[in-house]
Amino acid sequence: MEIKLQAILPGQKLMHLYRQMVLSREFEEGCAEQYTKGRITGFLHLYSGQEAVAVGATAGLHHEDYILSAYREHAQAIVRGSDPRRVMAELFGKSTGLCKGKGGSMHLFDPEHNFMGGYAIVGGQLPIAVGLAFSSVYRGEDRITACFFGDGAVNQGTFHESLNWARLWELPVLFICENNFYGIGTEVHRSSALASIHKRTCGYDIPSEKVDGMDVIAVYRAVRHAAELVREQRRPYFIEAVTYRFRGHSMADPAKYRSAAEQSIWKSRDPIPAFAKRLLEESVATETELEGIRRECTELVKEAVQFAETSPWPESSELWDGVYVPDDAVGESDHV
Amino acid sequence: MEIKLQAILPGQKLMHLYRQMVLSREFEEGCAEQYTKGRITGFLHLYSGQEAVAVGATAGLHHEDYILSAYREHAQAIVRGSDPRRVMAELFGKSTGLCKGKGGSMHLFDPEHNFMGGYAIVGGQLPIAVGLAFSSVYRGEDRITACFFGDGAVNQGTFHESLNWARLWELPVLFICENNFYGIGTEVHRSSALASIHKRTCGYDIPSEKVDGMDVIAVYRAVRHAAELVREQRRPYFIEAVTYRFRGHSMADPAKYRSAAEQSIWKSRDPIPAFAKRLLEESVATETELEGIRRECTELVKEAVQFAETSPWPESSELWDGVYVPDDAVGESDHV
Amino acid sequence: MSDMTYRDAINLALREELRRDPTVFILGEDVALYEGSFKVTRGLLAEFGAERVRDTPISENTIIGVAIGAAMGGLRPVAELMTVNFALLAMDQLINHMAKIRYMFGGQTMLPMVVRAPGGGGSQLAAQHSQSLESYFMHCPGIHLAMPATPADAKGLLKTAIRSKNPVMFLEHELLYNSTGSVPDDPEFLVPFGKARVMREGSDVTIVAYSRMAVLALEAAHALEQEGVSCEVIDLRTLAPLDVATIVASSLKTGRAVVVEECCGAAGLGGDIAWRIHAACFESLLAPVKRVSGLDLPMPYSSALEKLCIPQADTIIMAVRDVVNGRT
Amino acid sequence: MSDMTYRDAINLALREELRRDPTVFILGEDVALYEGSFKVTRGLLAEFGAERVRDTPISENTIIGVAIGAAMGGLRPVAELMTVNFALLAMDQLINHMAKIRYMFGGQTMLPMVVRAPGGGGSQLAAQHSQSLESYFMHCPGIHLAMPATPADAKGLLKTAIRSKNPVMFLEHELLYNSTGSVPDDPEFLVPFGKARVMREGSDVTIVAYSRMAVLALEAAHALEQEGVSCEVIDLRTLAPLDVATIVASSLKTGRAVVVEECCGAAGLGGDIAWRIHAACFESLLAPVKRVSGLDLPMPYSSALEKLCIPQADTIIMAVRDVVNGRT
Ligand SMILES: Cc1ncc(C[n+]2csc(CCOP(=O)(O)OP(=O)(O)O)c2C)c(N)n1
Ligand SMILES: Cc1ncc(C[n+]2csc(CCOP(=O)(O)OP(=O)(O)O)c2C)c(N)n1
Ligand SMILES: [Mg+2]
Ligand SMILES: [Mg+2]
Repeated sequence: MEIKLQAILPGQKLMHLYRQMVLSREFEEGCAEQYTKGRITGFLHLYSGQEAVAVGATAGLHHEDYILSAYREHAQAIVRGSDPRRVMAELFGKSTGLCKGKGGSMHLFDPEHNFMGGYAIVGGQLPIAVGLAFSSVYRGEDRITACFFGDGAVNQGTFHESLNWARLWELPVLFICENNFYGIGTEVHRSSALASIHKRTCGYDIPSEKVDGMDVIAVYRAVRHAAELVREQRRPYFIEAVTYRFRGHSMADPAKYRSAAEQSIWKSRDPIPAFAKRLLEESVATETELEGIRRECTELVKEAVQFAETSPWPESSELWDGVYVPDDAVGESDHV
Repeated sequence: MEIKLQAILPGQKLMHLYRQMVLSREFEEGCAEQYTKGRITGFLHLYSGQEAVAVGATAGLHHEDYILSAYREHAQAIVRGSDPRRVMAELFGKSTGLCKGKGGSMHLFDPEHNFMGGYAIVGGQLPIAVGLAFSSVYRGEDRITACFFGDGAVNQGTFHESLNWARLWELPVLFICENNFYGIGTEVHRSSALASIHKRTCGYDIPSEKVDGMDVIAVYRAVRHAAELVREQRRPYFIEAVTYRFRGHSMADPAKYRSAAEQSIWKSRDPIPAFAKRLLEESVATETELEGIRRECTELVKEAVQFAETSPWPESSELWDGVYVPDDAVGESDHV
Repeated sequence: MSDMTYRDAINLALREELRRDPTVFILGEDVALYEGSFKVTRGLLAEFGAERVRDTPISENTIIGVAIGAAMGGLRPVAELMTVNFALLAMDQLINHMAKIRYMFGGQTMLPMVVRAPGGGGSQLAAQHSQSLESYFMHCPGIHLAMPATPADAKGLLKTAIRSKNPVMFLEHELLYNSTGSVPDDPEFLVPFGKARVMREGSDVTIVAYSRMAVLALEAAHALEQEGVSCEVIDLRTLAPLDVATIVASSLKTGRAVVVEECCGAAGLGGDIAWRIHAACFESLLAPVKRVSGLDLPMPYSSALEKLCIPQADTIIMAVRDVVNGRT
Repeated sequence: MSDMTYRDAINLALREELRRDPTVFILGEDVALYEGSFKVTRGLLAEFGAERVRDTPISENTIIGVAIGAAMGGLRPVAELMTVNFALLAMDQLINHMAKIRYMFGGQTMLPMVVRAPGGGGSQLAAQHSQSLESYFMHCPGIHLAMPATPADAKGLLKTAIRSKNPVMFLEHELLYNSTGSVPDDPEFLVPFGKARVMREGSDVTIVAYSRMAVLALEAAHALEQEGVSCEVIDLRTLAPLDVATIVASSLKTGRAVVVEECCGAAGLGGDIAWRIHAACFESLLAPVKRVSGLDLPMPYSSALEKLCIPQADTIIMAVRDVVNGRT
């Protein structure tokens, strides 16, 4: 028997989760459109299908907890609180972007919301997350660090080194593997000797669990529980969230390596309508309210696009900003 | 009840193992002396105490099986068949050395004996071992690849990547971790979250076992059995050989981080007298025979030193030899 | 001769060498089923099967290590790093191992292997995906470094690389994959290493370049012709071995030189080349050797900024004008 | 002023900065209990405890990654790589991350961190343990690169590095650890980055060097004085930022220059510096700029061969003679 939603979270918070998932989806689909129009360039990796992970996980964390992710991180930043307009502007390469146009889609960063970055090197964020967690312990802070990465990242040396280190130094890191079954075109069982990813933590004495990444409430509960353990025990924990990306790896990928059947099974588990259905069934929301949220999010994304479109390009004078911190002792300064 | 030695191996072979252990020890102690005299330079990592591992393991392999090791590898090469004189000459930096004076103590290589190298980057040999094993499979050869490394190497990314890969591609690699409890001055529980090293293979679905690395027969039996499995099933296997180095990490290390008590317990388990005792008890050998072997080995090492001492230095004309293979298509040649 | 893209020329070279030599095999992330991130290995899995065209985990250091071991075991691996940026995860195996093994083992083994990697900037991929790391490999003895500018060279140099008994870094340019040119059909067509190509003869200035920079240099030379400046354009083809003789002969002839590199200028390979020209042509140079380099900056994402960081035909044109006018 | 070794000067700098700033901490393999492979961190664990002087697993890439994260979290990590050769296992975190994070995140964070690493050849440690990798770091924008030649500079530059808000590679020379010199006692003694030191004034030739090469250059200059050749010796101290002004001013004055680098010559940083001299002093140079570089070879083990690969005082002397005599 499933626990009722409102026994888990108040209605308002549940609606917030729904809204965040819808906003994430709308944002990504908006990006796809802008990419097709040539306004977003570079690599564009969309999150559609995986929303329940970012939304559920973020809801299970404190706002001062650090979050790091890979390059499929628009939703993670927005859900954390980053302004969708500034995220879109970043993707357009405009100076109003979250990173002033320096980072682009793969490198969002928003310290105000303790979103400590999107990283484009597979596995690169893991050691950094361990270091951030160490800084919290060293400073006597109560925060934990949540680090997202994909199923493809688990075979990098950094995965191994970071898990070992986090456990050895007893650091509050919550590792969250978003297992969407593919690293680009390579299915997980073709890259991992042990395809059941959460079992790979046995070599580090790190407890782990698998959670349904298409169920925002399941993710929320697992992460909230795990985050509490991590915070109290000052020890790492590992969650494998099983999910699926509805689009190709990036906008350049037609994703022919996945069968139509496989895709349609997963689409039938789309986390957004699934959650909507529960909200309606349990009378947390009416269809009109949900519709209102959807319209509102569409509007927000439109605004974001317009903001990005009308924002100025970075001036060439900004080119040298932000390489070094001006630093007298070092005898060199930049324009920051 | 222990199985009698001669039920495991014929007497001659047992004596051979004894002889190899003694030769290894004598060789290393000879090196120490030459280092003190300034004739051997650079880093010098001695194997004294760990002989049962190299000797037992090598006896459990076929001669065409590849062996790779780290930088504490004199004994591994010699036991495999490398000429002690040429090994010593290499350590002296002479042109008659195994690698013509180019490699030194840390980089022995003897393809004639399928000894595929000593490597000085901790963990660096593991991926190479995986590749060699792949070449055997690709060529339809029956050989396996045995790869030695230390307890300090297990936290390198290469350990993880290599184990995963070997299992994923089903390659005949026998991983042999020589756990002597220390990576330089760092005890294993201070570097590994899970200090029981053989348990770390659980994340790769690789079977593993722990063996007493001070008992040459135990090592021999474990490796022979494992090698057969690896050869037949074409799958990796992992052995942790628990052992101890009697000297410091290198000749530069007084090894103050180990208590006298700890050292004396391990010295009381010295694999050479322990094996001698069994050989005598089970009447495989007489004290006179063992003494003869010891004298013979001392003599061999003396000869090796003399050979090294009287060998010529490499000529400066040899400097450029062996960088590139002369190769017309590439439009460049060297002097090889 | 057939007209084809740089991508297809590389694909053809791989295909011909896979056919020719059963010890050649391909490994890398998504090279088989997915046919390569840039589709360079298209069709190879279908033709040669999963034994010889092999997908790997995302484990760059081990991709190179496995290739090293396989080469030591007598095979001829052609490893693909999805982009050269990821070579930074494999520097241990590339620099500490691949480049040194033969020498440190006294010449007793050889590593006939190729590491292919696309690189370069210009697609708004930002700092972690836009690097030009050729100086790192040129700076490392024990390896060869090829960087083709044209489809024909892409084919001919790659075939030479695969047949070579030495490790070769083969750096392709992402923005050249769709460029076209005519390519010899002869399956024995090889381009030797260490022989630069004079792409265009000229008398006023020598422009030394490689890979995409050679293409831009040629463009610049055409434009400069209109201004009455005659440029000799040298495409180095391989940076190691480096064809110093051709560079010097041309510089002696023209008396002026511009060295173009896409990588950052600080400690960039262009400095070495420029110095060689200076040292060899000291008496003949009419103006200081000029360098055109990538800016010493991590690559910014925005197209508005990115284009300022990478040498363009215009930047080369201005540099040539400066050299001709004796400006520094 | 106190006389002390280069090793002790570094130890003192660490000690003073650990005392001064509680956010400074040290991490690395065997830096605490074992007190460092070269004993540079001797006594620090005893004084500052296991929270601030921390042994790590043998996981170089993660040592740097953890330092990056800690710096982003507001600490001032000083990471030790046991030798610079192992930086090749950490190039991903050093080059793809440490050097780029601030820029790619739009200047919104900073990484006040130092990576210390001993390096250089000359102890018969063979190919994998004898590298001089400074060109790799100088070639990477986003980081500073300091390479002290003397105990005083070792102290003053390291203190500046630790106080800097930017990531600094701090490369020490293994053969200098036992060298001695007088070192200011003042705990506020800092040596600024980007200011080369004229170690010795002279009028005939400028010798540009750094780290141990500067010590050898000074030795060479003393010897050359006997021959009546007056050398000005410049110790760069930091290669990034590079003090171009001092190099150029001296070269303009003397009209001749020799650039000494311990690293391999091919695509070595000496090329960049030599070219800068050429470009800035074109009219004034009396002879081509000469380079003295490590040979383009993996380092051989044998002492008989190794010494041929590394610049020696004698090699520098011969180079200076060549420049003075107008030989190339
Ligand atoms: C070190 C490195 N190697 C390769 C790549 C190219 N690459 C980008 S994403 C990717 C697959 C990653 O898959 P996964 O971790 O499962 O994340 P997902 O894309 O599924 O979110 C690869 C190989 C990279 N960015 N970095
Ligand atoms: C990548 C790398 N990091 C650090 C070192 C320095 N180092 C040499 S040996 C060693 C300890 C290795 O310990 P272990 O693997 O247990 O082997 P043992 O020395 O005990 O035989 C270290 C840290 C190295 N050679 N390579
Ligand atoms: Mg995935
Ligand atoms: Mg050990």
